Amino acid sequence: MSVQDRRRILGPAEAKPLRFAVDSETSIPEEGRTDDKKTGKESVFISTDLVTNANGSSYLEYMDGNSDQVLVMSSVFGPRPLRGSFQSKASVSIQFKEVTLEHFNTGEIKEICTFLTNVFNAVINIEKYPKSGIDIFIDLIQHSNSNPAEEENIIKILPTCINSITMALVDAGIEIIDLVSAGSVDNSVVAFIRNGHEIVGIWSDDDKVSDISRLIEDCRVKYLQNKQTLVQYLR
Amino acid sequence: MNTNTALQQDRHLSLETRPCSRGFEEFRDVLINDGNISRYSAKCQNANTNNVIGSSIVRSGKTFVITSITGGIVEETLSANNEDDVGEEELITLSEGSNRLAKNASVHPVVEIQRGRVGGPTDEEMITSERLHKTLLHSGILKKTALRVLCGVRRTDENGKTTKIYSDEILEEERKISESNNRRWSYVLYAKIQVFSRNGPIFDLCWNSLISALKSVQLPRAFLDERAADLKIAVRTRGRSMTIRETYDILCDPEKSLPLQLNQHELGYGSNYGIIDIDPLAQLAKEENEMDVDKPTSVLLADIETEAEESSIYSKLSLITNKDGQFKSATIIGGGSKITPEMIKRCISLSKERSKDIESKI
Amino acid sequence: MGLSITEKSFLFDSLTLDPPLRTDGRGSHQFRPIEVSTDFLPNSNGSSHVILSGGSECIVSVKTKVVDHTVESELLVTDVDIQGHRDDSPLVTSMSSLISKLLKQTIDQKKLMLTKRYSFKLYIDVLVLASKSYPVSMISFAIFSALKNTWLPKLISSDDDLEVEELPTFHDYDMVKLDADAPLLFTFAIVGDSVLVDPSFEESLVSNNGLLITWYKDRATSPIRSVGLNNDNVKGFSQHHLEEAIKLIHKYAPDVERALVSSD
Amino acid sequence: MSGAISVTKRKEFWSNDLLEGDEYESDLGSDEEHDVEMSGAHDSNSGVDHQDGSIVTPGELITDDPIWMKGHGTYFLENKTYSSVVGTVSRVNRLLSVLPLKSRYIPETGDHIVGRITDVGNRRWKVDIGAKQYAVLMLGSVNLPGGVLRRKSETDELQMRNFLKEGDLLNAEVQSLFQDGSASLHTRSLKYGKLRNGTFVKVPSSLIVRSKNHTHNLPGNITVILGVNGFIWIRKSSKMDLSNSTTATGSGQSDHLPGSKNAMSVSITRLEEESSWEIYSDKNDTVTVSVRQTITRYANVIKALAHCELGITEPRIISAYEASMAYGNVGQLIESETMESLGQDVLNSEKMRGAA
Repeated sequence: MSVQDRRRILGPAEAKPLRFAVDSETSIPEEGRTDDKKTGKESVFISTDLVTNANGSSYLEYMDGNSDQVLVMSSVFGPRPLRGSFQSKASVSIQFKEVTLEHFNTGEIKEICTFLTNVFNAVINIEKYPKSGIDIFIDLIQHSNSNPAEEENIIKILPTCINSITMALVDAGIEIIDLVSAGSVDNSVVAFIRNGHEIVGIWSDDDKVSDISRLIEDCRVKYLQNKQTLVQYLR
Repeated sequence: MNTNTALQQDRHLSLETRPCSRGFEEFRDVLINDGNISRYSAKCQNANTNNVIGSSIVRSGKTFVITSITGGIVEETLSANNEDDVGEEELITLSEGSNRLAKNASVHPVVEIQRGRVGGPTDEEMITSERLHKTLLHSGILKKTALRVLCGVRRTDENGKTTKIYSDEILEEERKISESNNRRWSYVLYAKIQVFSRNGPIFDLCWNSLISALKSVQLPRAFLDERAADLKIAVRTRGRSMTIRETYDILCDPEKSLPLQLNQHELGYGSNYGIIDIDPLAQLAKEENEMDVDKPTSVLLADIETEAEESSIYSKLSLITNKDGQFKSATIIGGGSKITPEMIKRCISLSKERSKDIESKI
Repeated sequence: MGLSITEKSFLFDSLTLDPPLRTDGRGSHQFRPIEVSTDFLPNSNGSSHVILSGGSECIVSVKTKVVDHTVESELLVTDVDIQGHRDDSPLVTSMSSLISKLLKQTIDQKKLMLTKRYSFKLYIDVLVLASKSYPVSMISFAIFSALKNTWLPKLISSDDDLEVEELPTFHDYDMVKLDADAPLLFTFAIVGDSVLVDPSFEESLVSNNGLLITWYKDRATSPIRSVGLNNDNVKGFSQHHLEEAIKLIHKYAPDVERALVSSD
Repeated sequence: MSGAISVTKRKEFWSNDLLEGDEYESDLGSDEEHDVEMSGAHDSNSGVDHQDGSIVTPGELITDDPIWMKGHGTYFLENKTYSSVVGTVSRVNRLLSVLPLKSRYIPETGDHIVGRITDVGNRRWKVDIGAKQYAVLMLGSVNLPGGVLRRKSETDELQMRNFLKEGDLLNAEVQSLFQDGSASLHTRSLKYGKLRNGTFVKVPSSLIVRSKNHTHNLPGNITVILGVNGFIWIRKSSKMDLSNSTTATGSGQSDHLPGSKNAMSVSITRLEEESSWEIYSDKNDTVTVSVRQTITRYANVIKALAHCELGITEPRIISAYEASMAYGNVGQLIESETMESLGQDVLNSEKMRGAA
C-alpha cells in the first residue's frame, strides 16, 4: 500500500514494524516443548456454511501431532455470469488472503493460487457451467508451526487449503468429479482423487526425488486419512 | 430498493415481527473471544514468529468480525536543543494543556469486507475505517502517554550473555545511563478488521471488535544495544568530517510486555437503531378500531439486519455509550420518519443495557 | 486464437498414439531447435538471447555490484518480465517467484564471495519478448547460458579486509569467469498416456496436465510442480507419468546441458 | 543431429571482428544479393521513372507525372507520387500502386480462403482470415442442414452455435467486399464448410500463388486446401475430394490410390443428402496412423517451403514431399539446415524439369 494511498489510513510513514530480538537463550528451549506433544493425535474441526453472502463456505481447523496448527476458511462465489466473449466452460479463479499475520510474499501467494487453480480445474466439472466464473476465496486465519527454527513455509498449509476448498465446493453444490484431498510429507504435497489412483497436483520442494514413488506413497497414506475425515463429516 | 421489500417490511412490522424474526427492540446475540490469534493469547504456539499483539473475534448473528492489531515504532522528532531550554519545554506543555485532542492517540484501522470481489476498498470500507479512527481519537480512550516507549538497554558482557535493563526496574544510579540518550520513541498501532457475511450496518460491530481487541493488546518492551546508546563515530568522507549516528534498530523483547493502558471509564460500546413509520394502508385489519387510521405509527427497531430493513429505513441512530449511559459518540440521521425525544431516550437506555451485556462478555 | 474442436480431437488422437505423433513429427524426447547467442549486451557482465523455432524469444542480462555482505544478505536479485502480461498477473508473479527461489537455492553464495567483507551481488533480469508456449523452460535455458558466460572484474587488492578497512580494487580489463552451475527447468506435457518434452503451443492446448522438473547437478531434483498448460481440459495423471518424465529427464538432460554449454 | 536438441550458436553482433568488414550476416540468408547495388536510391528526386516490377522503398519518387491515379502503397505530394511501402510497382491502365512484399492479406472477390470463427453475433459470424479486418459470414450465405433451399428461421439464429462456433475452422469464398475493404464470405457450395480430419498451417499470404483451384489431392490419400490468405488445411481425402478429383490434378494422383477407383463414380445426388447435420459435426473420422504421418510430413514440407520463402504451389509441394522421403524420420525436417536443403532440392528439380 503505497504511502500516498489516500484510500487507506496508513499511519506515520517512517514507523518501522516491531522486530523481536531472537537471542538464543531467551527463546523456548528446543526439546522441552515439542516432544511431549509429539504423540498428540491429529485433530480436524470442520464446519460449513458460515459466510451467508457466499454460495458455499467452509471453515477448517487442523492440528497435527506436534501442535502445528492451521485455521483456514474458504468461500465459493459462483457459478456466476461472466461478461466478455463466449466461453463453453467455466473459468475457475482462486484468491488467497492472510487475514491476520502476514508471512508470505505475494509471489508465493500467487504461486499457490495458480497451483490450486490447476488442481481444481481438473476436479470441477467445468463443462456444466458455460459462460460463468467460479471464484474461490481462501482466508488464512491462523497458522503456526511449533518449532521456531524452521521458517514459515507455505507448503504446510496447502493440504488444509485443498480440503477446505473441497468442502466449500460441496457446500455450494458445485459438481466435482471426486473429493480432492492431499497429503504432505516435509516439503512436498501431492493431491489425489479416485482413492489415490490419480494425481491432480504435485508440489515438491525437497530434493529426495530419487525415490519419487516412496514420496507419493507416503502422501497417499495421509491423503486417505484426510479423505476419511472429510467423508465422515459429510455423512 | 424495489417496492415489494418496503411493502414486505411494513407487513412484517404490523405483525410486531421483523424479517429477521427478532423483536423490535431485541438485539442479535453477541459472542466475543480473542480467537487465540495474538502472540500473547493463552494457547498461542507460534509466539516468536507471530507479530500480532492483540486480537478479537466478534460474532453477532451470522455476521462475524476478526480484528488483529499489530504494532510499529516511530522515533519522535524532538526539537534539537530542548535539553537545557526550560522555556521551550514549558511552552509545549502549556499548549498541550489547552488542546485536549493533542494528548489523544488512535489506531490506524483497515476495514475489509468479504464480498467475493477483488479490488480496491469500497466506500463503506473507507468510511468505516475513517469513522473508527476519528471516533477512537475523540473518545480519548487511548492517550499518547500510553504509547510512549520506555526504552531499555541491552548490555552484552564478555561471554555474550545479555542482560536487559529497563529504566523503571533498576536502581537509581543506573537510571541516568538510559536517560542520557535524548531519543524518544512511541508505539504505533495498526488494526486489520475483516468482516464476514455482512448482513446490515457494520460500524458498531467493528467498533466493539476493535475495543475488545485493544483490551487484549500487550505492548512488548523495547531496548537498544548498549554500545549504540551513546555511540557517535566520526567518519572521514571526502574531506568533510561527519558524525553519523550508528543506526541500530530498536528491538522488542520477546518475553517481557506491558498491557496497553486504556482509560477504562472512557470505554463505550456501539449499537444502532432505526425508526420507520408503518404505512396505515399496509396495516392488517387486526385492530383497526382503536388505531386512528390516518396517523402513521413510527416504530423503533434495534440492531438493523437483513437487506430489507437496511434499504427501507432512513432514520438511523448509531450510539456509543458506556454502561452507565454516558455518550461517547452519537450519529443521528433523520432521513425518513420523525425521531421523537422519547425515542432517543429509549435508545439510550437500550444502548446502556447493550454495552453492559457486551462488557460482561469480554 | 485457440484451436477448433476438430483440430484438438485430431491432435489429441495423434498425440496419444504409441509412439506419439507430434505436430511437427518430433520424438517425445526431442526439443525444438533453439538459437542461443551470448554476451551480446556490452554493458552487462553476462547476457544471452534465446530464440525458439516456435517464435518464442527471451533475453537475459546479468549485472553485478560489489556489496558488503555483512550488511546486505540478499546477493541474488531476479526479475522476470513477460511482454504482453501485466507485472502483477498471476503468470508473471508466480514465475518470477519460482525462478528467484530456485536460483537462491542452487547458486551458492560462496562463489560470489570477493573478500571477507565484500562480495558480488548479481542482478538477473529476464525479458520474455514473445512466448507462445509455457515460457519457464526457455527462461531457465537463457539464464543457464547467461550465467555460463558471466565475466566478473578481477580483484587485485587483498582479500581479508576485516581489520584494515579497504575498498576492493579491480584490474583494469582482466575479467574472471563466474563459475556457477545454474539449474535447468524442463516442461513436460501429459497427453493421455504419453509424456512429451518441450510442448508446442498446440500441444499445450490439448494436454491434460503439465509437469515442471528441475535438473541440477546431474540429478532431477526439486522443485517439481504440476502446472496447468491450459484451463479447459485438465485431468489427473498417474504416478507412471511422473516416473516416465523423470526417466526422460535422466536420459536426455545431459545432452541438453552439453548442447547449451558447448554453444558459448 | 544426435541427442535431444540442436542448439545453433549465433555469432555475436558486436564482436570486434565485425568491424574489419567481415561478411555481414544478414537475415535474408541468400548470398547472391549480398552486395545490393545502391544506384537508384540516392537521387530519389532525379525524375527517373521506375519501370513496372522494380522494387521501391518508402519515400522513393515513382513518377512526377500527375495523370496516374494513386492506388495502394503510394502517397501524393505537390503532384509527385512517392512510394509508401517496400514493394513492386504495378501500373494497371492509369492506376499506379505498389504491391508490398510482405503485408497482410488483401481480400479479393472470389478468393478461396480458410478462416477461423472468432465471434458469433446477430445473424452473422466474425471470421479471422489474417486480413486487416475480420471478415463477416452472414447466416444467409451458409448451407443449412436439410437441403440447400431451406428458408432461414428464428430458430436458426438461436442455434447458430450448433452450426459454427468460436474457434471453428472453415473454408469459404469471398463473396463481396465492403466499402472499407473487409470481406463478406459465403460457403454456398459443398466444397466449403467446417474443416475436419487434419491439421492447420499458416504461411505468409504473399507466398500463395493465386490459381483457379486451391484444393489439391496429393499422393498418400491427402487433400490440401491452400487458402489465398496463407491459411493452409491438410486433411485426409474425404469421399467428396476423391469424387471431384476427376479434374486434372497432379500426375501422381491415380496410381497412388489403386483402391479409390470405384469411389470416383459416386453420384452428385448422394452428396446432397450429406448436407444433413453431418456437415457441421465436430467428430473426426478415424484416420490411420500412416495417413497421420503423411499429414505431418506435408505440414513440415510446407513449413520448409515457407522458411525458404518459396511460392507454394501444388507441384512444388509434391516434389518437396518426395525429396523429404530421403529423411526417414519426419522429426528431422524441423531443422533449419534440412529445410534449406529441401528448398534447394525443389529449385534444382524445377530447373531440371524446366517447369516455370
